[in-house]
Amino acid sequence: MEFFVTLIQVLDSTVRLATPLLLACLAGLYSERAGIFDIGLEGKMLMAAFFSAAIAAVTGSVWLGLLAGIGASLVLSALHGLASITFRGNQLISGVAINFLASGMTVLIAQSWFQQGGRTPSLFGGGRFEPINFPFAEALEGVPFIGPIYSELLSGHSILVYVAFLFVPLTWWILFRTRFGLRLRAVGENPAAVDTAGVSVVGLRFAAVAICGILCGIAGAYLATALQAGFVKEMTAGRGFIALAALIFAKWRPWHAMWACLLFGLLQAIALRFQNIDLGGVVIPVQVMDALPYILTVVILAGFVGKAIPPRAGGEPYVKER
Amino acid sequence: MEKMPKWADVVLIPIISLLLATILSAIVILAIGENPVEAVNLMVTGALGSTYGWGYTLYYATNFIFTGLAVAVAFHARLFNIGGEGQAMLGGLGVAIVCLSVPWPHWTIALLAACAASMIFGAAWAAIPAYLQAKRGSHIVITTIMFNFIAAAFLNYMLVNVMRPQGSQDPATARFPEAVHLPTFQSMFSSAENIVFRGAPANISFFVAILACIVVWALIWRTRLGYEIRAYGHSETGAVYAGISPVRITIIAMLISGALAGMMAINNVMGEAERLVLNSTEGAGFIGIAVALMGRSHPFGVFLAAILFGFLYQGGAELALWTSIPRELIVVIQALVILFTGALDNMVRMPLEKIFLSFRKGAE
Amino acid sequence: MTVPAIELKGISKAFGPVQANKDISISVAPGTIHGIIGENGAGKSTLMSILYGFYKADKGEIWINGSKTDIPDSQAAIASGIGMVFQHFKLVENFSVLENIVLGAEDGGLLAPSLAKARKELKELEEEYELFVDPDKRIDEIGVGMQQRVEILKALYRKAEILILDEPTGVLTPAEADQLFRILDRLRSEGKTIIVITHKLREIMENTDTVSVMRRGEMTATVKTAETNPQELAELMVGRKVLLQVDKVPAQPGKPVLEIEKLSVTDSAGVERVKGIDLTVRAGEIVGIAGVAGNGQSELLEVLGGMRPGQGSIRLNGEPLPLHGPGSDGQARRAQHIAHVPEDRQREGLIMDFYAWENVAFGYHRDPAYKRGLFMDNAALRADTEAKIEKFDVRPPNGWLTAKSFSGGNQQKIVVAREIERNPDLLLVGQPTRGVDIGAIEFIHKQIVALRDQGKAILLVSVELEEIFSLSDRIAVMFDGHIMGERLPAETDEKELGLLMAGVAGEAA
Amino acid sequence: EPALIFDLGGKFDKSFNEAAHNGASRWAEETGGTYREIEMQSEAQREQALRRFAEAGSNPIITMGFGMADPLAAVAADYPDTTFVVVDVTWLDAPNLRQVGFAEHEGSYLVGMMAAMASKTGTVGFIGGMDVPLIRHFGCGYAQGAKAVNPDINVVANMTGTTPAAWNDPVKGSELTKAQISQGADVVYAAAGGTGVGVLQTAADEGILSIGVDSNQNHLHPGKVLTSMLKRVDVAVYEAMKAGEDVETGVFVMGLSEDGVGYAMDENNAPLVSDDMKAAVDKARQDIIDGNVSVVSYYENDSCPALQF
Ligand SMILES: Nc1ncnc2c1ncn2[C@@H]1O[C@H](COP(=O)(O)OP(=O)(O)OP(=O)(O)O)[C@@H](O)[C@H]1O
Ligand SMILES: Nc1ncnc2c1ncn2[C@@H]1O[C@H](COP(=O)(O)OP(=O)(O)OP(=O)(O)O)[C@@H](O)[C@H]1O
Ligand SMILES: [Mg+2]
Ligand SMILES: [Mg+2]
Repeated sequence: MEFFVTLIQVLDSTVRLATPLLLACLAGLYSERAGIFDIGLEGKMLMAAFFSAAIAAVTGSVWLGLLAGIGASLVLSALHGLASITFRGNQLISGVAINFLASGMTVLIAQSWFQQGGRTPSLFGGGRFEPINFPFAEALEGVPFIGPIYSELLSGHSILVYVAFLFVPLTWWILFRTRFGLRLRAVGENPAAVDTAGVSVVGLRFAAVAICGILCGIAGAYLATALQAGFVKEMTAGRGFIALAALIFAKWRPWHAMWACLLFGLLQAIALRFQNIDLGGVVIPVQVMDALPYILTVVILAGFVGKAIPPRAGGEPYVKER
Repeated sequence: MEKMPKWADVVLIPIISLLLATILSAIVILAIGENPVEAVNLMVTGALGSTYGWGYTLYYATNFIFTGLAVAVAFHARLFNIGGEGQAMLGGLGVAIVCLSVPWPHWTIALLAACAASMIFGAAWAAIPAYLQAKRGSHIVITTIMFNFIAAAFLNYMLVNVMRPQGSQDPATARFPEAVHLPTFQSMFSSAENIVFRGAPANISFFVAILACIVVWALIWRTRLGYEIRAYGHSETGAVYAGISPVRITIIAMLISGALAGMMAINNVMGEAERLVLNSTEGAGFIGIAVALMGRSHPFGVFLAAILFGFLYQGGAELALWTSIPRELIVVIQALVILFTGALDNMVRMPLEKIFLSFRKGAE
Repeated sequence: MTVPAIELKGISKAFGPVQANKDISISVAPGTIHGIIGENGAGKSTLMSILYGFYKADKGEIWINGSKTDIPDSQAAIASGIGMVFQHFKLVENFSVLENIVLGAEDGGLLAPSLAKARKELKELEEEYELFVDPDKRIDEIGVGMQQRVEILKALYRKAEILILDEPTGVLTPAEADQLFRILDRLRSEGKTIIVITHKLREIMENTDTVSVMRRGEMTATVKTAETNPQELAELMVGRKVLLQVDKVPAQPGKPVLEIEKLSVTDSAGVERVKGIDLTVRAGEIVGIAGVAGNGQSELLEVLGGMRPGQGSIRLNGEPLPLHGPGSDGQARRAQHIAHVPEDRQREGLIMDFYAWENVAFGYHRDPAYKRGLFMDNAALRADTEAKIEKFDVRPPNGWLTAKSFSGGNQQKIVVAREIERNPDLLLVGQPTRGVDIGAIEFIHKQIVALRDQGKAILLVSVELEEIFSLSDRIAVMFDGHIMGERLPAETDEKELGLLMAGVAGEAA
Repeated sequence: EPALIFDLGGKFDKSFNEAAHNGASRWAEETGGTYREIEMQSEAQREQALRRFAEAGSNPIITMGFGMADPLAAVAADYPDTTFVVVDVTWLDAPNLRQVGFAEHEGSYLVGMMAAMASKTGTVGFIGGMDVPLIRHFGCGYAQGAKAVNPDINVVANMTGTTPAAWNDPVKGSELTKAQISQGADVVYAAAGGTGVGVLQTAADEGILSIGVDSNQNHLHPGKVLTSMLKRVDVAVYEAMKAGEDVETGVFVMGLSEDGVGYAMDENNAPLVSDDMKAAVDKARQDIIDGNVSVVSYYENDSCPALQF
């Protein structure tokens, strides 16, 4: 029974930790499916985390904070679009620059705005996303097995968690059942085909990059206003990169992305909850657990889970005139 | 036909890009309510106004030369090594092991051994991403980022569980013995009545870095290996045609790159801290990217760009010390430099090409 | 007189320093087939891409059916009833045929109704024009001929009244090409206007109503097909009298130099491209390999040149050579005295950003002659370059220019000079004159024949039947990874080779 | 002009460094004096910062945390005319060094008692920052206090990490708190610098009590923070600045009797602390000062009688 309680706790924490990964991963999915690689997910999330917390702290409204976070992330998206679509620059370098820009700007602005050493004031009340409790969650708590699963694991998360998971079927539907999805996938495979079919490559790619910005914005806002109560510097802690790994693991497919993010979330939850793990005499040091998501990423990239073929036009600017 | 003369490509474009980055930085400083002129003033006096300031500027520059060269060599093979940070951390581990485990009679021998160790450790850390890129096509950008995180965890384990002296609370190694302390600029250039570079960490490694620039230059432009690296970097299909093995070049270029990044440790670990601490690299691995982009991957350009960033770093530290501008301003400037010299290169290039083209049309 | 379906007035277009189209005017009557011919790089594709809104002209006007029309992008072109089949197809490889046809011409936000409607209309179009394709197959599962049908259906589905085809027969066998022209004929009879770009004078003569000739970015003439002849067209194309045959003495084949047995090659995607072929090339002869592009010729050259591994056996002067692992890469092949003029000089044969003198060592950079101590002997290299530039008349004669600053013909001269001057036992040559003007073609052909006359073995791959005929002492035809047969040039004709190229087996060689 | 070097975690960690900041601001307000300050961003900067301030003539130079021990050992001798002050270090040997330590175990003992008295479940939690003897020292005193009230009490203890990053990891603090709650804890004590912000936040969200550390953190979540274990770093800094260049060197340890440690009472936690609780804790305080009760120090023992780490 105690094992079951711990399990539910760990899974509960998995859901919380997988949420920002999932949002960022889906963000990357839109962008990369359209042929724009984005290693700046991290930076966009960080910027969004800061602005959502800052605006929520100043206005006391988490919803305004969310909007601000999305807006900030969109600005960086626009920059990435400008560099990689309009000026056909190197998408990797642009992503690296955006990550640095976010990491520096957040602290700089936070310091000049709040003078709290690069953080925002703590959020409380309407400045944070509160957990949503499902109907009868309390009443069912006592029921064995089903009770904890319903009221601990499924109920009691912030609304953004549910939004993130709803985005999985929605993304699948958009991608494979709508005109926009068809064009989006086509532009990541062969932009010239889209262009000669009379559809604007630039427009589609900017749209994809904008959606990516919105989702990163939500991810950042979730970190600062739901998972935590305020911004601290570098609070994204590499999640953008893990989301990218999850995306490759998922081979750019929405449902698989969800499972990949849950796996990484689980690893993080285990690393957070347990220190040195004793496996019958062999002690796994905490550093190994901390590094495990990264190690796993490398293993995945090494193709031990089958070759992941990225969208064919990915990473290359669409150049008509050399 | 060339669209532009070469000097425009290697001099004019970087200068314009840098100018744009500077203007935006000034706007950022204004926006956080500080005076950019004063800030620049403070940075210049702090970083270049005294031998002390120069001692720091050159110390940082030494780090950046190594990491900048590392990124540049990889760039020549069209590999984007973001793993300089991790490779430099591992280089530090190699230096620490060498300095602590052998009773070296003199610093000169210790320096040679430390160079070798830092290169081997740094190269080893680059080897796995290199192998995965070459053989399995795993994207080197992501694997090297992952290896930075893994290096941090590994170093953490080594410092906390293995190398921390008994009873110390700090996750750091013991101090290195007196015998392996490297001569600093202070000891090298001071006379009895005139003490220069007092307390500054610049040390003999700076000259090792200059030597590294020369060696890398000769390697890339004068040897057959360099020829193959450049050829592969320009055209993979061409390399295959010429019998240049992409696998071999990818791995060799990354090993050299990792070794150069690792060598940074002789400066910051052996020359400055004289023990290995967590985070000893302080982001120099990433600055190497900006340095290589600015320096157009040429050792001489890398050298100049490294001095520039050394100045920015030391100036930025002075700002943090004497004003309320956080050190992160430097990260922002670095980001802007990468953005303009790297990603937005075409923004400057395309109009310039037009101008040169119309000049030529006019001349015809 | 009827209003022209298309009228272009004063179109100019520059790509950086290259003036691809210079003040071009042309007018096409409705319900006709109009041909455009011109050498490689003459600007044909550029002009048509401007008409289709793919590129934007720097200057000039486009008139459709008598009214001035602005065509800023392909959408506008489609709206004006223009459809285009590009030289390189614009299809999404991992989409189905149906998805490719619907892309950009959907009827609303949701896919399902669009796809259903397209399926129905496709059936009607197929039956009307006998353009049969399986709508649910993925593009990468069907052959190039089929892909071309998809492209044509794409245009028809968008109700194109004006259809542009850019070198449609380059990828087709002669039989497939005939079928294509039958379809075009039918479209014309329905009143549609068709523009066809091609290199092949025979196709022009047989199928078009009028023809325009382009040279070096300019439109040199537009004539009625019935009132001209191939010789005149060729002269208009090149700008001087042309010699269509290479002078050469009959070959004196000696002992076998290259012996290929049961050679198979699998490409990186795991598809078998060469399927157990046997072939011998003797000293002092040129063996030409004919075939439609994509039937394994490239892979054959690549294996012999050490660019990819293979299975089976090859012998050079009786010595077996490894086909994979050590001793099978490009360096090893050069050491084994095999030289290789690759099919694509820009992607393979040269490093476009290297100086000419650096390119002269490309592949031979580990030669001891270019070595001094630890370093490369750049002075020796530059001296060598000067000699080669002089001998092969490379223009401009400046070793300090990067490869990309030379024109296509001069780039090819640098490659040929490097390979031929090595004095190899076996020379592999792929598409030696693609994108090269007539003058340089003559020069390069002479060099190849001279090498043969020194008693060397030469294996030539070309998709141009004319080139095969004029150079080869023996012709082998490849289809689908097999050698369909060997013929002597004097004892065969284009027709027979065409059948072999289409996979219709003759008697075994 | 004095200088103050904050430890990693920054001067607004609401805890250890913020206490130092408060002490320095108080001195500046009272005297109108100015001081230089810098926040460490990474381990590698410690020595540089020391040298920079020393070169610039700052005196005394006040530094925070045991991480400064090693750099000080290297630097202090180079600047014999400068006096350095270090908080949380007591084992160095240098003539121009003022080393200030605190009897954290005594203060933690008192808040441990309060935790045990406030707990309804019989389980209380301890969340440490970086796993070093100093933090075990806190935890050990806390467990002894709790057991003094209720010998059967269950004390759950977790550390956040093994590096200085553990001082500033609110997410992990929050997750550990949730874990401890699931193990039945209804009072948690966070001795974890900035990480504690996450602990206190989660405790408040989940409706259990928490105990702050170093600074008075009762106001962070009024009515949800039982008390805070005060460590008068602010006093140490204030006094060092006030004494100026002539600040006395040597080793100083501040315990309950010197008011160097204690527990915080204010209007934010007044409703949570009954008169009985207060009386019991005050009595224990006096007993410790009088020597009637002795709290085992983890430092001296290298192990803890009341808690297994
Ligand atoms: N996208 C482009 N960017 C730059 N230059 C180009 C581009 N496309 C074509 N060119 C140049 O414009 C000129 C004309 O090219 P174009 O493709 O129109 O020739 P073409 O007549 O179709 O030749 P081919 O028979 O080889 O298809 C050439 O010099 C070519 O190098
Ligand atoms: N895509 C391109 N980008 C840059 N320069 C180009 C490009 N295509 C052609 N050029 C330049 O334009 C000039 C003319 O090239 P092109 O290949 O059309 O020459 P050409 O007249 O066909 O000569 P040749 O008969 O030798 O092939 C050359 O100097 C070449 O370097
Ligand atoms: Mg063409
Ligand atoms: Mg040409």
